[in-house]
Amino acid sequence: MGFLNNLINGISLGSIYAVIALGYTLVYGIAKMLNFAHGDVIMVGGYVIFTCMTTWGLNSWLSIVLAVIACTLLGIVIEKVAYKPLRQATSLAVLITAIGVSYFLQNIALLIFGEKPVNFTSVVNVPSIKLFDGQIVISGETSVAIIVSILIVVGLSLFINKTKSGRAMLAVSEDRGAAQLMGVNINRTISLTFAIGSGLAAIAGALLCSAYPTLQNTTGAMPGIKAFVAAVFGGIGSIPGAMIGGILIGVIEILGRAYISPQLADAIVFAVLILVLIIKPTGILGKKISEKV
Amino acid sequence: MALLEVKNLGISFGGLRAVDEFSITIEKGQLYGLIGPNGAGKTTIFNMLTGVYKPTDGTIVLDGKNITGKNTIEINRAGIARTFQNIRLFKDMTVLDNVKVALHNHYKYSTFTGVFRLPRYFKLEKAMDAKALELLKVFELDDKASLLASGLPYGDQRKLEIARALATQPKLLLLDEPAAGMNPNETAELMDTIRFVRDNFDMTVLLIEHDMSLVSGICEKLSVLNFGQLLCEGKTAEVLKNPEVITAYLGE
Amino acid sequence: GCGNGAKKNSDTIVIGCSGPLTGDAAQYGVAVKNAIELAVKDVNDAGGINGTKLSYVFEDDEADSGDKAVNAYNALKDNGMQVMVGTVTTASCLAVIEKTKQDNIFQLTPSASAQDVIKNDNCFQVCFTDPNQGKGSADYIAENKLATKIAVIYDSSDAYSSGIFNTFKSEAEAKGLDIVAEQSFTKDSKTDFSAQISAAKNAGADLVFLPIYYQQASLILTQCKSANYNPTFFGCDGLDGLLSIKNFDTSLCEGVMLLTPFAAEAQDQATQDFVKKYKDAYNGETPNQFAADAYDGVMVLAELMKKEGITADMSASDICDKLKKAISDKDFSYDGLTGTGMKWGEDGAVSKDPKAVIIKNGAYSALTADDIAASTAQ
Amino acid sequence: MAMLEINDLHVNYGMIAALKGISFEVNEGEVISLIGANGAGKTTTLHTLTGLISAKSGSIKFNGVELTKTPAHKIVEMGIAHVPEGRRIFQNLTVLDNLKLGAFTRKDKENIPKDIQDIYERFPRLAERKNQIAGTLSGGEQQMLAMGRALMSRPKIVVMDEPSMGLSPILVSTIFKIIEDIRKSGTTVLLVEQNAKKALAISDRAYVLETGKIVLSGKASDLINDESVKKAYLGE
Amino acid sequence: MKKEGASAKTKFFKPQTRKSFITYAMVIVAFVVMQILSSGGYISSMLTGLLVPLCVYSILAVSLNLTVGILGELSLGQAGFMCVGAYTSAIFSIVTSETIENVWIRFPLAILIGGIIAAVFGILIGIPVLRLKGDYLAIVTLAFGEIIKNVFAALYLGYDSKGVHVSLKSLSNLNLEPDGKLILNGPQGISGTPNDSTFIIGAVMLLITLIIAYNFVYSRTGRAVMAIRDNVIAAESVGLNITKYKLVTFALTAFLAGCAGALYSHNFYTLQASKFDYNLSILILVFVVLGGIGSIRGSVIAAIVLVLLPEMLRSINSYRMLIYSIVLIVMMIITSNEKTKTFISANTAKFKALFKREKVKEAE
Ligand SMILES: Nc1ncnc2c1ncn2[C@@H]1O[C@H](COP(=O)(O)OP(=O)(O)OP(=O)(O)O)[C@@H](O)[C@H]1O
Ligand SMILES: Nc1ncnc2c1ncn2[C@@H]1O[C@H](COP(=O)(O)OP(=O)(O)OP(=O)(O)O)[C@@H](O)[C@H]1O
Ligand SMILES: CC(C)C[C@H](N)C(=O)O
Ligand SMILES: [Mg+2]
Ligand SMILES: [Mg+2]
Repeated sequence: MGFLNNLINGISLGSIYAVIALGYTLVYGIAKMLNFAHGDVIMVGGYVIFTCMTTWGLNSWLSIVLAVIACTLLGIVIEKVAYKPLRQATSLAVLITAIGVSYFLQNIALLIFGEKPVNFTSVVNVPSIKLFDGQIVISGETSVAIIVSILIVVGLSLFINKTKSGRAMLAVSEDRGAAQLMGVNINRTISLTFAIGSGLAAIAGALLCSAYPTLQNTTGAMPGIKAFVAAVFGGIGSIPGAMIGGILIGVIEILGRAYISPQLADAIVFAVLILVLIIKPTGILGKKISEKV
Repeated sequence: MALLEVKNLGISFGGLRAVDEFSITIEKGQLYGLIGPNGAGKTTIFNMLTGVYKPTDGTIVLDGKNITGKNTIEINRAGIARTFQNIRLFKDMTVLDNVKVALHNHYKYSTFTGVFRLPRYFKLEKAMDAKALELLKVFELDDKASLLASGLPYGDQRKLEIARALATQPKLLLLDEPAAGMNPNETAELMDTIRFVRDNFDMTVLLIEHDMSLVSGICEKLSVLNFGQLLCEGKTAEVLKNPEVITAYLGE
Repeated sequence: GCGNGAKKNSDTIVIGCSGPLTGDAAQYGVAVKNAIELAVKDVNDAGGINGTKLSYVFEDDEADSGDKAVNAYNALKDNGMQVMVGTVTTASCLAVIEKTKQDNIFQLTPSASAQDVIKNDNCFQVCFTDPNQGKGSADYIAENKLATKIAVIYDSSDAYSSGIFNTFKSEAEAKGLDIVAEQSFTKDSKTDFSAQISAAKNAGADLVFLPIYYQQASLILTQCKSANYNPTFFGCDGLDGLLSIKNFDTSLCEGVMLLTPFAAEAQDQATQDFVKKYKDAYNGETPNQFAADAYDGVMVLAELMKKEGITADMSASDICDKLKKAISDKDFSYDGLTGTGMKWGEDGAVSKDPKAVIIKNGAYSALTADDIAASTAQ
Repeated sequence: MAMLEINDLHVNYGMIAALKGISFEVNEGEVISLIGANGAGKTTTLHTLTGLISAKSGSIKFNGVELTKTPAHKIVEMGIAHVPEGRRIFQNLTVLDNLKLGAFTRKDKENIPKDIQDIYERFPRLAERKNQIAGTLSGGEQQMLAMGRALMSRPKIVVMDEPSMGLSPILVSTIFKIIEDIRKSGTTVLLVEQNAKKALAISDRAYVLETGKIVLSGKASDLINDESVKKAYLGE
Repeated sequence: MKKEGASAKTKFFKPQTRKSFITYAMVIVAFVVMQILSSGGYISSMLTGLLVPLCVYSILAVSLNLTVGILGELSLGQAGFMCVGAYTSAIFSIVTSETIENVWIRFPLAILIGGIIAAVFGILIGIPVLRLKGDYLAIVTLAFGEIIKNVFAALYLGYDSKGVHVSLKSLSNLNLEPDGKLILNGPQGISGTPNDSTFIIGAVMLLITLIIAYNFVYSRTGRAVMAIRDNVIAAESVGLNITKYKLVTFALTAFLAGCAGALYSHNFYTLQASKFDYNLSILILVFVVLGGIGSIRGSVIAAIVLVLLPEMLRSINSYRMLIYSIVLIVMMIITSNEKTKTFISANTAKFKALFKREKVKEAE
């Protein structure tokens, strides 16, 4: 029973990581950049929802929609201002710029919303599921997070494989120059990628802050890193991989904490990550890209 | 004794039998051509000879030494060097350094010697510079020694790749389409260079080429590959008259 | 001591403090900064130090334990600091205590609570020392027989939290308390407590000791509720602030007990005045215990300075020599927000009484025997 | 009016001038060759034409529209397809996906499958390998794919950068036949080739490029007999 | 063209030698200037306090540049190696502070020990990890750094008459006798490290690091490493042992980072492992990238500018980090955008040409 409980706790933490990792992996896969600011867009999404619900008293659906819109716009603006001038630059240069953007978002949020953490009202009003006379509880947030992450996986996969914009994304991720020669609008496609990625970040923000109802300007940083780990774990660029990676990281973290050592739980997660990558250097679902000589 | 003896070499990719039962014998000092339609498996053979791919069947013997299944580094040390169909230079390094890298295993000093610049460092670096410049001169690249490799025109890049391969002091040189992207004049020059290398460096050369002027101009013997299998082999002039070769490869 | 070529504002006595204004721990730094500002204003309004005005400088140290803390300290010195009311966190404090010692600057930290912070003779604390809190908590639980099986959830990456835990543990063992679950978390994973909670629950703990800050505590309370687990919660001063979390369902805090010198909801006049002033000045924010500690710190200093006749043109070192003696003077005591009759020994630690309080009907109230009976009956 | 008019085009790579003011024109239905030694600037010309690099000065007019200010993806929509040097196929996608991406700008979805069949007929090898990951194709196969992919957009003009590079003699002939087919079907061709003899044989007119400048131009049939061209580019 | 090549050969220094000597000279001049200023009391306490950390960050940036710029692999574990060096050297100094009283013996030993143990860690992590590429390697190095940080933060270590005690759980699990000496106190870290670091030692270490880095790059090994960066398959084809050279670079980077860690830890009395988190690794990466990947001098300059910047911005307190982030983004865009890059290089070329002409005139 205890084990089952821990497993469920792991899955619920993991499903949140999964939603964040999905946005991460999308942007990485297509724009070929590690968007270190992704976690901070999540934080912005959280604050938008908080402001809508708590300060303005809007209902949760409307708040989420507004947050998605706000983050989508934010994603587009960030891309235009900070990343677009660096199209020709090395991916490292873009990575550092993303770090700059991350600092920027954190500090602007500090100025606007203050340094004090606020308590977040859950946007989820799905009842929790109680099993075995309440010995095992699956919270509403968990069920929603799992369902949402599955929906996103399916939705994104369909979008990329079935729509024209999706195919443009594939082409851009392969070879930008060649994609241009096919008539793909690179800037528009990358913008769209950021828009979707940031929209997903808003949803991730809603779920993260509902499950762990506290919000401050650094809220997104650590989950962002963990989700990055999850995305790599699952095979970066792979959409189902991000989901699987997220859930596994969550489960390992919780089981490590419960059965080995709470102090070293993070170390255990990272150690498992290293082990997995040594055995499978491109992550669980990452495809091995062999270079023809 | 032959320099290279390959027997029944074979490899598959998934369901595709890319090379099957391929044998070839090359004598020391020969200029040998490997031709065949696109996708016949020529580059794949080079990849097996150099350890990039591990053959599933067959044996490769170089100068009496069995090198089947060895890795690229061991094979290079055993004496095979190559160029690549899609040029692979050290782009962000100078032309000179591209060659000096290849001298690596012949001018040895330790990292410690290098970092603390012991006398041996200066002695060997000087010798390497001289040797590298000498090689570059053969390819008329010596006055471009301090340019970045990526800035060279295509034809020069091909030449630099050959110079780099030679710098590893091989017994057998494999050239994968050395004339691709060159115009007839440049090709003619290249033919002279290859002959020069063979004569002055005691080199044995196996090359893949689609440019018939080069093939008929310098190759003494040819093997023709089709669908991974040997179609025929023999003296150049004879092979090029073979009707099977004409239908499969040459056309007209 | 290196060149003190800093600009020295000769007509005020300059108090310096450093703490985190950015980063994860910014809330603590900002609270202390606000309180210092308030206190300096109050002192000056009441006539300053025998007519000389106080002023303060505050630098961001990001709660760093290395160069950033030292940079902040040096910036304070360059800005003419004569006395230090800082730093805010233990991490930064440990990085600068040897510097203040070398420079002979009097240091009174409002909130850095580790024992090592006060090991030098020029360093004093307003807050409790962590080990004291740990010991105090264990004693209180044992004496009042609050529980038989205890679980602890603490932050193993935090000096404050693990400091309390370490002494709590040894004292609990000495007092025969049974710690059935020792659970920790770290700075990097401080939102999900499901594993710790289920360990405590499975071990059958009827009291969970939380030597941590309120922010994590609020999450633990929420998560315990959704895990159907209702033990007694017992904490230290870090838990103060629970009731003032914006938008937090405070009914979850009902019955939480804590040992703290300050509670913003306490009904005494001094606290009420302070809380009101603070709220007015800072957008209705409720001050936490560190703000109160800092306010007390400045007030204590002002009191001592008046007594010693400190003036603006004195060197930091001279001031230090005077204040050091004055504060540990047996006859000196101070009644403040965080305690009455506060006294300091030469070791630098404060002696004041913690109040045991319980959250009832959304407010703090003194813990009574009835409350204890009620909670153990559960 | 010519279909494509290039006027005094200058292009720089950083500090290096690759094109130093070239002008030429291509009329509808023509096959035009650009020949020149390594590094003469042929590839640079084509890249500028299709917007992959931007010009320093000068103009490129396609049916009267200025291309130097048009983004690359718009240029494709206007009917220019590019078979790039080094092929630039999508390495990790299948042959079929590559062909489909070739038709990216097309609005007439219903005709795409038929066109794919046409390409397969022209290059039977691609039909055999349609589900293979393109990066593992042999060099020649990749070249076929690059040409097929370009034709999928039903362009008005195809610019080809050394399409015969690395192909077997039989395929080289095929490629040149295909180029003739393409022109017969009404598509204009701008061809860059090292194989000058073959290129001139099927071209209407040609331009000779040397270190970023056009040094010679005229009817292909004249150039093929020009002594200096013979000496420099035909190896005779 | 030919002429120039010939005259280059007759020059006394190779261009790379000149480049490195200019850098050494810059460091020495900076050191002397700071020394003179500080002995005259002209610089603020803040700047004085920053001198050693500036050396530390410069060393870290230069050493990371070997992995990122020369080997071409993204490593986010620099803080981990620094942590190992900082802790082990500090432990050594604390334990031996009574037996080896001479600082000039003890401190260099401590630095070496810190560096060597960090290098051992570098090799340990390097062996399994070098199969990985790009971002996978980056995440693994990040993970490694976090593991180190977490383990050190959980580590209690002390010794008494019964020997050495270690615990990963809590102070009381250590079972230290009352007379024992506690060295590592979990999250509270290490305290009582002798303050042996001085600006002179820092500057000398920086100089040595620069010499090592430059000489490494322009040696047989450095060339091999760069070849691996540019094209692994071709590097194998000319017989380079990929694993060996990757490991050598990794170990050297770790060694220097460990030495920097030692310099760092001996600049403070106390140190906590939480300092060495991924943010620090990222910060150092920022120095490397902003200074120009592969440019050793650039790393030093970027490290100095970016460490000083937030300190200079102190007067605007709450906007400090905001401005810092904006400056970072803008600097990145300016230094990496194609257009601005061409613009800058065109103008510096003009400037240099101008300068040269004047020199020629002078000579005449
Ligand atoms: N790594 C691989 N995976 C799958 N198939 C491969 C791989 N490498 C080569 N092939 C296939 O093996 C066959 C032979 O390829 P190879 O590159 O040897 O041809 P080639 O004779 O060099 O042709 P070309 O003259 O066009 O370069 C081709 O059909 C190619 O698609
Ligand atoms: N990306 C680049 N950076 C710098 N210089 C370049 C770049 N690309 C080309 N060049 C230079 O510009 C000039 C023209 O090159 P271009 O590729 O257009 O020649 P080309 O005529 O196509 O030659 P080839 O027959 O070798 O393909 C050459 O001197 C070349 O070195
Ligand atoms: C302000 C608080 C977070 C400080 C804490 N008591 C410490 O010692 O670090
Ligand atoms: Mg081939
Ligand atoms: Mg070209």
